[in-house]
Amino acid sequence: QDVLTIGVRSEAASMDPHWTQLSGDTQVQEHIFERLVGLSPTSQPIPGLAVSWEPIDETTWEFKLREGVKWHDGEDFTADDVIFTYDRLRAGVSGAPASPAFQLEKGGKQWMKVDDYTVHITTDGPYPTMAEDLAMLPIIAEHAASGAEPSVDFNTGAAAIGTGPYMFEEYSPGSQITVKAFNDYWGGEPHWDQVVFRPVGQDSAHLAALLNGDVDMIDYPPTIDIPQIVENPDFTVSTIPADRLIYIIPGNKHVEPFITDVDGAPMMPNPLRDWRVRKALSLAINREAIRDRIMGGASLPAKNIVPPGFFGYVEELEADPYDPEQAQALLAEAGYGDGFNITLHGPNDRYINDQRILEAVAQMWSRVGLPTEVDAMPRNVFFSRLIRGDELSMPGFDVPEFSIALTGWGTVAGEATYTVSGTLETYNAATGGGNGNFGRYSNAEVDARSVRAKRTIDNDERRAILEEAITIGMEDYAYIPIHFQVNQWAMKSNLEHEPRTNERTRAMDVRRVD
Amino acid sequence: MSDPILTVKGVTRRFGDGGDIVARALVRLGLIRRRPIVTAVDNVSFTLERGKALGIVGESGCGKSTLGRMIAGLLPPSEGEITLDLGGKSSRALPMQMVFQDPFSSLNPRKRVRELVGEAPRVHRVVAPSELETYIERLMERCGIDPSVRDRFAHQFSGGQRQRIGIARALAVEPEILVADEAVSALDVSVQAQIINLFMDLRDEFGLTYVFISHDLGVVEHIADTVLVMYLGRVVEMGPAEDVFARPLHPYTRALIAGVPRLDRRRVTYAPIAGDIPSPIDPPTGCHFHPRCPFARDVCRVERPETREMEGRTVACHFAEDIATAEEPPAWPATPTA
Amino acid sequence: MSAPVVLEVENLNTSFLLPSGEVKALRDVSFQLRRGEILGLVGESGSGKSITGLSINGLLSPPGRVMSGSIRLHGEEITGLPHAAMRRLRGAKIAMVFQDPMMTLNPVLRIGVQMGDALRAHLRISERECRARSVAALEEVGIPAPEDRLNAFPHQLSGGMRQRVAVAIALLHRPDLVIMDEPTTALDVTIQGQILALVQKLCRERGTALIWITHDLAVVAGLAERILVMYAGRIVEDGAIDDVLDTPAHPYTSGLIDSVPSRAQRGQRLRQIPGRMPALTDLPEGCAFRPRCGFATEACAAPQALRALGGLGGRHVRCCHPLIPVPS
Amino acid sequence: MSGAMAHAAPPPGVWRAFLRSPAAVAALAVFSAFCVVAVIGPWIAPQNPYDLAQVDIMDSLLPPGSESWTGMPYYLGTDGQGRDMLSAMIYGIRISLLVGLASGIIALAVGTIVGLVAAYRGGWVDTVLMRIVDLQLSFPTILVALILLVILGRGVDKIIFALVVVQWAYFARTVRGVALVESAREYVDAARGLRLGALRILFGHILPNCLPTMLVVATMQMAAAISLEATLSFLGLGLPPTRPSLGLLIANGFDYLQSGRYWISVLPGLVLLAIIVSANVLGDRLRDTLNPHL
Amino acid sequence: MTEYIAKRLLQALLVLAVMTVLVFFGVNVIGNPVYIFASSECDQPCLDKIITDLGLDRPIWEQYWVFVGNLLQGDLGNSFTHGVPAMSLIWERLPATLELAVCALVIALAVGLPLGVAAGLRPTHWTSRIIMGFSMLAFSVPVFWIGLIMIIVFSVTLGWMPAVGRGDTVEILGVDLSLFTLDGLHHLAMPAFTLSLIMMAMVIRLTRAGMREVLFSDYIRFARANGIRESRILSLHVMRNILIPIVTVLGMEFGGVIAFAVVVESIFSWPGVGKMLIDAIAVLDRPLIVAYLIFVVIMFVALNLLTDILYSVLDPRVRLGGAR
Ligand SMILES: Nc1ncnc2c1ncn2[C@@H]1O[C@H](COP(=O)(O)OP(=O)(O)OP(=O)(O)O)[C@@H](O)[C@H]1O
Ligand SMILES: Nc1ncnc2c1ncn2[C@@H]1O[C@H](COP(=O)(O)OP(=O)(O)OP(=O)(O)O)[C@@H](O)[C@H]1O
Ligand SMILES: [Mg+2]
Ligand SMILES: [Mg+2]
Ligand code: NI
Repeated sequence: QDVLTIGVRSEAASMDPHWTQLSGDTQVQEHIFERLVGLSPTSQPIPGLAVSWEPIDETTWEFKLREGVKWHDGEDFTADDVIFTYDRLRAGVSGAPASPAFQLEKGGKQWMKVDDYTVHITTDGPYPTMAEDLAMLPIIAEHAASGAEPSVDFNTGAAAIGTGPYMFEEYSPGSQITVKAFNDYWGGEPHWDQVVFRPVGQDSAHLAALLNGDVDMIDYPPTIDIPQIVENPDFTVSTIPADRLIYIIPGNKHVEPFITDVDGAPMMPNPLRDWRVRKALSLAINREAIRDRIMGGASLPAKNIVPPGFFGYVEELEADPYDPEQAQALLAEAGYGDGFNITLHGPNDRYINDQRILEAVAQMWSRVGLPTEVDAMPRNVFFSRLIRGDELSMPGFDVPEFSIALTGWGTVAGEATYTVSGTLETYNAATGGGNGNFGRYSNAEVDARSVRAKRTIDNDERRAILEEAITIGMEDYAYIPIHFQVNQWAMKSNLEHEPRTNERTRAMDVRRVD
Repeated sequence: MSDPILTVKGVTRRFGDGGDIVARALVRLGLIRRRPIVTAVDNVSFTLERGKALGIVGESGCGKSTLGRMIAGLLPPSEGEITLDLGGKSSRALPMQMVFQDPFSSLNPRKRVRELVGEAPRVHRVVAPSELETYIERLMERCGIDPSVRDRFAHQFSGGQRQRIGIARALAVEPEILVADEAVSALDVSVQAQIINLFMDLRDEFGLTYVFISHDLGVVEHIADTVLVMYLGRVVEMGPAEDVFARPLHPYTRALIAGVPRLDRRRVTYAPIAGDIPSPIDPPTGCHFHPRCPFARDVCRVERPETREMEGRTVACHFAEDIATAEEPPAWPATPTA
Repeated sequence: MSAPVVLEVENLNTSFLLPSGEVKALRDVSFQLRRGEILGLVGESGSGKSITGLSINGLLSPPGRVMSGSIRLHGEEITGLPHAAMRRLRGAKIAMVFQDPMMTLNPVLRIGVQMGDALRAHLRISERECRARSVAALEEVGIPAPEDRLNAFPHQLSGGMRQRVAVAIALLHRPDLVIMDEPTTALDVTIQGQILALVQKLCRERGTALIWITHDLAVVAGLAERILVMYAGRIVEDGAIDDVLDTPAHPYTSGLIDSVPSRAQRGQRLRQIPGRMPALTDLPEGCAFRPRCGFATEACAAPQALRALGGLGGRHVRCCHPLIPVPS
Repeated sequence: MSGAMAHAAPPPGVWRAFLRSPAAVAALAVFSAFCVVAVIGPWIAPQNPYDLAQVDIMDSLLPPGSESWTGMPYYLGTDGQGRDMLSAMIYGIRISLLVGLASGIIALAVGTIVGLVAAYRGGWVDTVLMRIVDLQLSFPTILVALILLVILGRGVDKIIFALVVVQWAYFARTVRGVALVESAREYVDAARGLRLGALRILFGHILPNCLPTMLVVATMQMAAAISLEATLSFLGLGLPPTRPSLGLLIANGFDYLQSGRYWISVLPGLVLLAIIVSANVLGDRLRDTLNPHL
Repeated sequence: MTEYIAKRLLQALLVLAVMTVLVFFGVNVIGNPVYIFASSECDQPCLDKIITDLGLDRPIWEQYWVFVGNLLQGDLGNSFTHGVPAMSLIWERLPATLELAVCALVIALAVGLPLGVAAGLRPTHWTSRIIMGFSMLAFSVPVFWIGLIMIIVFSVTLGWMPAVGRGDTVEILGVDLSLFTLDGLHHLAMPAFTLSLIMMAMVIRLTRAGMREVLFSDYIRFARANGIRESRILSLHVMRNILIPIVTVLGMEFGGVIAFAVVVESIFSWPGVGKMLIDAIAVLDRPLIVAYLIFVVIMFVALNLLTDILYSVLDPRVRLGGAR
């Protein structure tokens, strides 16, 4: 029996792949369920349950399904299962707090079975990111899941029948989740007979579990302890830049409550609306210091919105250098030579070392004459206030509460279209544009390009449009990027791991090297 | 010549009435039994004349303290009324005060003597604030405490001295009646004598009226003009102290007096009253005393003897006449031990 | 001529060694007790009555200690006996009953358990035998339905019954000497009578020697044959009951007797002893009663010896000017 | 009659009684030293750790005895943000003491009033108040802290409020227990017999006699408050990270322990320990001294 | 007795009602769980749809009434995160917590009682001072600190103990327990000890105080006067009396211990209800939080009742109902 025990930071809450999209859930589900389109380690689309796909006209994509794929209970996988999955999501998974059904709404997708191994998907207009979207939609078995109660029947295993390399074995909440090898997997026999996922919460305990052999591998090893692990011959670390950008969102309201002048009174106009001020803020941040002192070397200072290797990465955009003098000069030029007070908000349990980054940034801003306070809070509080915090907010007119806040954005699909649309486009509840634009940044030139990108199927053309949009937005300091996180895993040195940009920890990527 | 200051009429006190809503609902639903009701004091009436001392005696749990506390106004009676007739001198703030049994727990351990004695007169403005100090000093002196110790705490005194402080505290509000509940029981004989003397001096000086509660018959006999003997909440006999002690009419009184150890009774062969004191929760029927009474007959078991006047006192016994005339009391039924 | 001596106490000195100094609780206490004799030990609170009892029984808890003197039981020295030997004496030869019947029995153990423990402390007997003996003992002290009582907890018994149970436990092993420390003080008059009758009978029948500690002279008058008056850790007077009560020799004894309200002086002021017993830590030189004594003279400042007054059963007083003539 | 005077010694000075115990004197010395440090902290600390402009991330994680590039010595090293540990601890003592004392005192006051009223009034008042106490006690601290964090925001005053909300119930329960015993004593009857007002009896007579117990509970709860604040900070619900208390320093420093940077967590830990232990010794001793019977 | 229990239950119901209101509104104030669950690509209509799905768009009092209606039918709702009935999650994870708490209790008694007795027998001896000092420390040092130090010392440095998790379990009477496997015990040791410290401190203090009081009581003196052996006096006569306050206090504090288990469980990743609560709070899983709290209130009430009953068993003087 070859068993792999993985210590994970967040536990999977459900085995129903349409229940949430929390990465703690999906990474375990990925062992059991597959998608039509898979993702390479750098999140680029690769064949999954579909062997190929291509647009057959402006509004139709054709997907050819893989033949000879078996469900874990021995049944054959066909287009009926795909359509069943589509129908289930369309109808809505009742009670699911975050089902991926919205991926279907985008572009108004309609799925049709052509034959047992062909599926057509039509959209309202040209839809370029079809493959990326489908990489988010796990396919479930019609014979096992029809009539099943969402989540409940999956957690017992009754409906948790997939096509993936591992089969559901046991789910005991809080304690562990076990999957075992599915030897009829179309991709060949899995490396491990059994894989155990153990939630280990607190940082020190997390590392301790690896060091004393409770688990073979952990995700998110504490960055502070990385050098120590690397030095230890019994352990090794795998590393890859992540798709997650950590950045600071300046608010664009006319008056911001947490930006005050030296007397503590709100300022009119809001200095953050001046791009020179935003640039000064960026120049005042010492990204190398953050990388070396806080992230244990594991971060990628950036001015981009997607990491290198992703569709839409702009080679020319380089992280701002640390230049406090120029920052002060810019501030003086903008008329804020005397400085102003800032309260910087952010989460303290969401991103790697988030609170420490907040403190460091506050230090650096204070040093250029902008006294900065930090208010870090648990994510359950933070995100509600970030997204819809203001008391005056009502549906459709949500006003973020914070004046300037640190947050992160993961480009899960490996493609920048929705990152541009989500973070740079002007907020518009109706079209869904700018749904992550919590500073309410608005720039018509960016908007025009973003909208165009969303309907351009041709990859080269789209790439060019996206790069333009990104360059305009970033040179305007729509927000202040700090770095891309770097994903790290620590494991026993007899293991070899192929890391992934999208933070998922999968047994498929791990093998023994003896 | 009769000058009653205190009139107690048909006073009854019960403890543990029906309970709250929940309890009553449960009783009604038949889920629990009704709570036992203790009749601690049962239909007691008497009058007390100004300047006289009433002694209340009886065994533990017979309701002496309850009666005393009702007289002192610390406990409202369930039935009946207690009236004070203060004559012309009704200006006094608190005509009724109590001296407690335990000189240790009845003095707040965290207060100095000055506060213990002086707080009430200050609050009730018995004296002008400027005169308070001298007032306290005078009182302390009067009760036999050196005024120089007025800044000490109660624990720095002996039991007798504490009792004096308690008395000074009670006198500080110029009461007319002093209820002394076992006020000397906790004291040594020699100290007890000092306090008894103090009580008598104060009576002579201030014309105080006393309600003197004690289980020590010797003390009551010494100090009281009238005695009231209680048994399980009821008055069994009441009358002038001399008469009662000389010739008890009720068999219980008789047993009580006979059983008291006295200095002049040497090498007695004890032949005590039989049986234990019955429980007040479930008192015997008829005459409460009948299970222990050598004179008991059938009627005693069923019929409650009413109090009646006899030879200038009240007594509650069906056969008081027989007992009064019986020269030699019939032998007490031997205790199982004797 | 008289019964054999059970207990001899000679020059017993007991102290409490406190950080603030030595508290001499007993000083030169000497007396004898014969078989079947009832001795009344009286005195004010704090005069050392209980300490006398505890010293004899070896139950002084630290910092209390017997400093010197001898206690002999049937002529055998028992001061300084090792713990185990002393334990074997307690309950078997010397028994003790305490004041508060509410507190002498362990509130959380059944009567049967407590009696059984006391029995098996000195005997190896079966459970059944144990029960049988307990029942017998309870019957003896007049407890109705003793079988059931064994399963009762102390709080289910009345005060008088509890004290009777305590007496029964103390007498389980038919000890030669019983010390009763104010066993009736907390009881009602009629119940006190019951206990007195019981103790009286048992001592007579068995010839047990009894020390009855009390501050109530009247109780002693009715019960004891001899009386021993203590003041501030010293014996100030001892003698036959009639002699001492009728013609007290020590001014303190006399004052004590006068303090008891009596029929003769109804309604009059009592004769009281002024002041109070001095603290044991600052006793005056010589006679400790000196500051309160109406007869005190210079001579009282000298150390006082216990002087024999002659008379039946031997009578002693510790006073330099006793109220009755001293035979020379 | 004059012979009946008390022989009792004059009341021994509370101080003298107190000073008789060497442990108490040591505790007093330690505790007052910390109090002094807390008060004069801003003037003696080499750095103002709250002024972020003075803190340099480039100096982070230096061991004790290092120097900054400006030549300023870091006697006790620096933490993960480059804060001078000595200064951070001096300021941390300030906050921890303030939090412990303030929340302890306020919670004590609230709990005392509730407990006294419940005990003295009895009946339904008692029932209602005690059920509120039950409610409070079964409410998880973390949830209370979280809710309050959202409603009130962050800050020392807010955390004090949160701790008061969490802790008053303990005091109420204790005080009620003691007050029940006390109000059954005869001196309360005596006071009622003298027709003193309910408030006067409650606060003038019963309360002083509950003090010894309250004192002990208060010192323990003060310690508990400090450690609870640390726990809340550890869970990310406590004070703002740029104004660390001792507890927050300990909690933050923990992440560095496994890599051998002991000073960030252990040094404030020792200080916290010293404060708590000395406070407890003081409380115990004070109770003994205040007891008129000893 | 019946009256007493009826009253307690009635009051418990009231407490429960108030509690649910507080929690309902409190959790609502903290934030909206949807913002935590939703992926960043989920735009406004998508968010609104989820909010509607979960019924979070309705006024809070309306949500409350729906909740109460369901509650009266015995339905506490499904967990947002897990999608399964909240109560079943609690039942699933309760054994782990109870196991931990009970073991902590046993450790506290097993260590605390002897130490307390030792300290009570010789109150001025230096060993007693050390014991009392220890109890003071155990009381005041933050639990999380002790837990983490233990992990670093025993799991990492020495490597003796597993750092996290519960270890092997065996099913006994339908409940998974780790108490009966070696591996399970191995995992249980550190968290149970950490959790026991506060109780242990309490037991030491109570035992010592009890010893001081009981040792000088008349009934112990009487037992000695009857020649009963010292060992017997200590183990029966004294101990029975000391246990009374200990049992009462521990009984009342046991609920608090389970509450404190939150911290210990999250440090040692112990799969109990405490860890579940932390996780639930982190994502504002309201049905789960409310269910947990309802459960806690019921447990508190049950514990108090049990304590009272135990109290009346241990102390025959007490009759239920009259006690309060
Ligand atoms: N607050 C109360 N609640 C219930 N029952 C009470 C209360 N106070 C007194 N009783 C009961 O009333 C009866 C009379 O009590 P009381 O204290 O008056 O007796 P007593 O004659 O003073 O006895 P003692 O000599 O022991 O002081 C007793 O049976 C007692 O149990
Ligand atoms: N533990 C102790 N520490 C110090 N002194 C003590 C201690 N116990 C008793 N004493 C002293 O011993 C003296 C005698 O005490 P004892 O108990 O024998 O008095 P008593 O005559 O029995 O009084 P009471 O009638 O009150 O029972 C007391 O005055 C007291 O000062
Ligand atoms: Mg009474
Ligand atoms: Mg005594
Ligand atoms: Ni003389």
